Amino acid sequence: MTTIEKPAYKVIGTRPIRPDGVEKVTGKALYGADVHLPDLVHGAVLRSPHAHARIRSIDTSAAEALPSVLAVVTHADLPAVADTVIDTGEGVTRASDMSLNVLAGDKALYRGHAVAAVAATSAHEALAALDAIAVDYEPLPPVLSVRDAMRADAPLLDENRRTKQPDGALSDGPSNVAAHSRFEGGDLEAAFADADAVVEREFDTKMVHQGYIEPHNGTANWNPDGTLTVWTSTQGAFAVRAMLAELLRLPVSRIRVVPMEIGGGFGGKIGIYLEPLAALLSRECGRPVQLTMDRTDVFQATGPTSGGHMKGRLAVKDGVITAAEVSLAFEAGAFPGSPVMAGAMCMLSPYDVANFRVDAYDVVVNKPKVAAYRAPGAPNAAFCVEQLIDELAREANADPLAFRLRNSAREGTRMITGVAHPRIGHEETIGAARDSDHYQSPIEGPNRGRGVASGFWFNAGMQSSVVASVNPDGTVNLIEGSTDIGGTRASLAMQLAETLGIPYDDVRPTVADTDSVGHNDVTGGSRTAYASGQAVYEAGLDIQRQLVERAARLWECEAEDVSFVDGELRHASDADRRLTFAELAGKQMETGGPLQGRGSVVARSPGAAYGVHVVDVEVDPDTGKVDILRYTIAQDAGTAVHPAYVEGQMQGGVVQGIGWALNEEYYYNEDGRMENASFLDYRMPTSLDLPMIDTIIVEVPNPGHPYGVRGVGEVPIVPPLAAIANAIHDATGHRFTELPISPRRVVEELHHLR
Amino acid sequence: MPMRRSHVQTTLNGEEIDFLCEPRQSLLEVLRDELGLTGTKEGCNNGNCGACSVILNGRVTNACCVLGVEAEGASVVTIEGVAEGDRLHPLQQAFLEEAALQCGVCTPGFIVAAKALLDAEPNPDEGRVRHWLAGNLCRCTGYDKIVRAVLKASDAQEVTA
Amino acid sequence: MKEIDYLAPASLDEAYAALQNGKTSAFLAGGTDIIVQLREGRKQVDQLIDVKHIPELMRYGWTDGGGLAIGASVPFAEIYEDAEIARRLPCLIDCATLVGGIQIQSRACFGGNIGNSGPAADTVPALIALGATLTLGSREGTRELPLEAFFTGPGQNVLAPGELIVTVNVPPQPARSGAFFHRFIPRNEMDIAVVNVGARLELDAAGERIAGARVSVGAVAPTPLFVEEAGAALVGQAPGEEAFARAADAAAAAARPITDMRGSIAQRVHLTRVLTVRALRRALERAREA
Amino acid sequence: MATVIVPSPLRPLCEGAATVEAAGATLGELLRAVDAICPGFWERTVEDGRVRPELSIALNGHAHRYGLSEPIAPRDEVAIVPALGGGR
Repeated sequence: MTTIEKPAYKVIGTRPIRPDGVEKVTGKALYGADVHLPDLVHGAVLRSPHAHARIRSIDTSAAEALPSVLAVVTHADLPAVADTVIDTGEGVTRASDMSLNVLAGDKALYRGHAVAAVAATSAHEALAALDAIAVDYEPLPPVLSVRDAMRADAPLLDENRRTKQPDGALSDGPSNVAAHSRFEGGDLEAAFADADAVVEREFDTKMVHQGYIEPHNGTANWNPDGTLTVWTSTQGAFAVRAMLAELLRLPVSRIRVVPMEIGGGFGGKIGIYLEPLAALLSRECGRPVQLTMDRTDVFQATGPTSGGHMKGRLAVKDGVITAAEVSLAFEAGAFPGSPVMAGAMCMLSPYDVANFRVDAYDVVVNKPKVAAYRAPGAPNAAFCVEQLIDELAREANADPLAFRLRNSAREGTRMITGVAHPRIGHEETIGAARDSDHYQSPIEGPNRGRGVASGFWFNAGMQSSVVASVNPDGTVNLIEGSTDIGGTRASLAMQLAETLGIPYDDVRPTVADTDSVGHNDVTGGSRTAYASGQAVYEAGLDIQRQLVERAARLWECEAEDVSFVDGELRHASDADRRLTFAELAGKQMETGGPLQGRGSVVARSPGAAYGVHVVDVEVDPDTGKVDILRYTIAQDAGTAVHPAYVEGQMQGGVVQGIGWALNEEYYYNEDGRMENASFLDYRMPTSLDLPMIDTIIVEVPNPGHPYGVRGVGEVPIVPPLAAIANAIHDATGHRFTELPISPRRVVEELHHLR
Repeated sequence: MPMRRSHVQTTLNGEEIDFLCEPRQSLLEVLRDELGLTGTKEGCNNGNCGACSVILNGRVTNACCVLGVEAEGASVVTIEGVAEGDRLHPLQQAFLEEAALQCGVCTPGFIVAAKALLDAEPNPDEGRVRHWLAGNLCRCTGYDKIVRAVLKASDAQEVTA
Repeated sequence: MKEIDYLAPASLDEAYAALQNGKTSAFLAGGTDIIVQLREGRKQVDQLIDVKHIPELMRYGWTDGGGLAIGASVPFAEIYEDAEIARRLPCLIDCATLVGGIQIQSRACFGGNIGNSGPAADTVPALIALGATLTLGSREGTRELPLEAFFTGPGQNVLAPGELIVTVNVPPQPARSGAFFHRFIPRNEMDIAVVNVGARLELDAAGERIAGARVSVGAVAPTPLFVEEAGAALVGQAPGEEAFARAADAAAAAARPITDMRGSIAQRVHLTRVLTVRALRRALERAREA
Repeated sequence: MATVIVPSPLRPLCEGAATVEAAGATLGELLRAVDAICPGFWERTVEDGRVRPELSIALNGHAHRYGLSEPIAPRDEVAIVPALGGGR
């Protein structure tokens, strides 16, 4: 562990058992699909078999006539929405697009697009009833890649869509390009003209899915008085509430969203799919309705992340990266909103590059509308830039880590947005990777190679609020509103225990529903341990202040004479006057009543995250199989609150990246049907495909957080695609520019079979 | 409307029970929807993720690929039957200590599958653990800590045995 | 899933009767294919006949001549946990340990893998290489046929209405022979074969020439292939890379694969060569150890 | 005077300048002051009394959806950057 100026913490940095652990290892924890309510009925969703079709009519009368059917809804049952944008925390979405995505309007825009929903007496009967709904489709030619979508003669998803151009103006003609943005700085042409070497390549990536194991679900009960309760597995109960209020035109206060345990999200469980349908069905049949997706639905009808096309040209002069010209075009899916801007803003952020031009195109295609996926946009963009940097290092005869260190961004370096970096840890992280046993050990043997890559992610701050109640026995109940996907109950309880100077076990955290705690933005953007942690810290300070006042009252002294140290109230001059936290907690009634701390923050300084990865691979040139022999990740965590869960985030992100690099892809036929929409053929890594993933936690504290915490969840997925491609190049001498680098691609390219 | 339902007698987590189910209902549906045992999870419903792992007549299998009616006369162990009263199984304890779960939805399947392994082979090595658990997908952890937890539990079993 | 009847006959006669009760039927053994096919609407039948209560289908044993008769529904796990089978027929273990993961192997069986008749079925090239036959039973009696003669197309076979697979018969293996099953998948487990190859080599008494050879390739045609040309290319040759390459060419020539999400035509033809050579190498090692 | 970093698409409004010096006690006043130097700047950055949803303000390096009433100190650096997520 690399540690810089780290204070001596008592709780932070330890590895206690998570509060929700026992329920999760015994099967008692309740996830969204585990909700059972009195009188609950089940539903099913009819989905478009076409990737692109005009919907001429939908006849639900036969289905409604079935004795088992209780309710049927289509887009016509949704109210007209206002032309507003909804900020879900990880991006903003136009309400009208969201409404058209949850139930198709006059067009089905991707295979799997919801067209109607049914509630029936059983899940089997609901599925059977879908056959009785007659939809008259006029199939249209689908557009399935950014390259096709950007052609002048491409079929249009929306005849009224114009391109928003860099100067803010709209294009004259309609287009599938929703937006074109540009970043420019320095003198690009002069830098290229003056370069020692220039490398230039094009790259292609495929749509991939977050692959959480729990399918989406939604259970809703709509009461006749217009109050709605929704139980769902979501990264953000408040975001779900805001979206439902907008889509259903209900006052926010009438909607209660109960966040159930969530079986993985990675960005894909921020948007809503089933919840509004369950609500409408419940309104119609007067009973609670549960909808769940099957795995095929999850692949075809939720939000994966973009594939795309990228072009990059980089220049080096005297070992310094002097110029970068990069163009990114990402698939947004059926509605605008790819993560192309995030990719554009991240990919050069590990470096100091004076001259640049970056173009970003947001392109609609007949595929599901993309959602966030762990550092959205950054892995794809790094796949392009970090491979070009590998080539530049070779051109400069430099060690790839030394080359990155030489060109590294540091505090004050300006990003392509013109914003200067605050204190960041890229240099320290490179150093940790370089000094690792892994990097210091030679790689030997035929067909083996080593690759490295860096990754950057902004991390998010946003809003969090918590309430902490002190009990008479000195224990504390912490009410928070951040979905716990990977141990944040523990990391928040630890920060409160640290602030109050009490044992971790004395803090009991609960994730509350939207009626029971103040607003919390989504668990996303790597923000929870950081931002909700800051709210917890504020709540702890609030309690501290009240304890000091109460002690002063008891001791009949001024508050200034009382200090709170190591969980104890102490009098400044009288050493005999001491009260432990628990002692004073036991005197609440006589010192002013129930003691509650409140923390409510807009966290503004998340502190960027950097990761540097080293990977060794072995390539079987005859079968094209790539085996990961060894993998080491070094990452700046600021301060690792619960190191085991920090390591877990690092390992999990790496392995998702390994899957993305080697096998995962949406495999479409020419009609726009995803042919591998199952865990059988959408090949996520299994335990047998991997070695242990070695982690090095670097700690360059974030000055914007009281304990120096930086978000850790997302950046680990950024470097693997490029690091593995660089390793495969090292092993084979061949540069793979298209993902996935599957056995098929490897044998076809190495043996010139295409 | 109730379909034709079959009467099934089975031993579930050591207890003799009976239930009614439609022939088309999987054992997974029966456990979750008829018997209220929701610890067994659905991840894919086609035998490719292991989230619904149960031990059926001593062998670990996917409850989504078994019909409820097939449980007649069988013995079924689910995640709810792994701990003994308030004493966690060494695997459960190891999963907690090693932080081998993040979202936790695959965890019941992993613990049930790993229990079947340790019941059959008390001292597996890392390779064997990875091979045995290849039918269980986890998307959060990268498997590192899961494999460590299973190895730790196997050591712990040895100590207590 | 549509409504369905479930029957669990306790004898072959009961099963034959159930097959002729006028309803469309499918067999339920391991359930790892059929339940999913019914659920996903890829197949529809009136009734499922659970064949796991029929004694003949649930036992296995060595025949007097040293062959192995395996009841169609014996789960793979029971087969590969048998040390005697592992010693005498390691090629069977090669394939039985590769079908799906542990959960699948607890229930899935040879009869199901064969009866499902997928072009990429993992047990089939291994069994063809071993010279296996099937015993099919019906009310009219039983018949036996070579495994390679069973398949007629993807998901299709010669099973007549009213007929079921009773046993899979692995004949006594020739002296000085060895067999190996090799599969290529993108991951290390859980995938359907891109290509799979079963190969058996039999050496002459001196151990210098190949006296007999059988090569079978899966996932490269509508049915698993028994490539007799590959065997013919080996017989009489000195075992080694030169002969193996010729066999691999013959196997590749017989392949007529498609491009799909699991692999491309070019990749599959290429892999047919690679896997045939690798399978033959390992078969040779086993033949030499035999 | 605060420094405003002008994103490349808005530089044509500012005669190509990458930075503009202007004074304002709040973010709103500052953007008005820039608008006086670079006509059209306000309309391109503000909508319905808020920073446009596709934009974010980085105040001294920290990007956030600041309100127009956010206090600005004389030596602050204010950059106009795209909002993360990129959705519209």
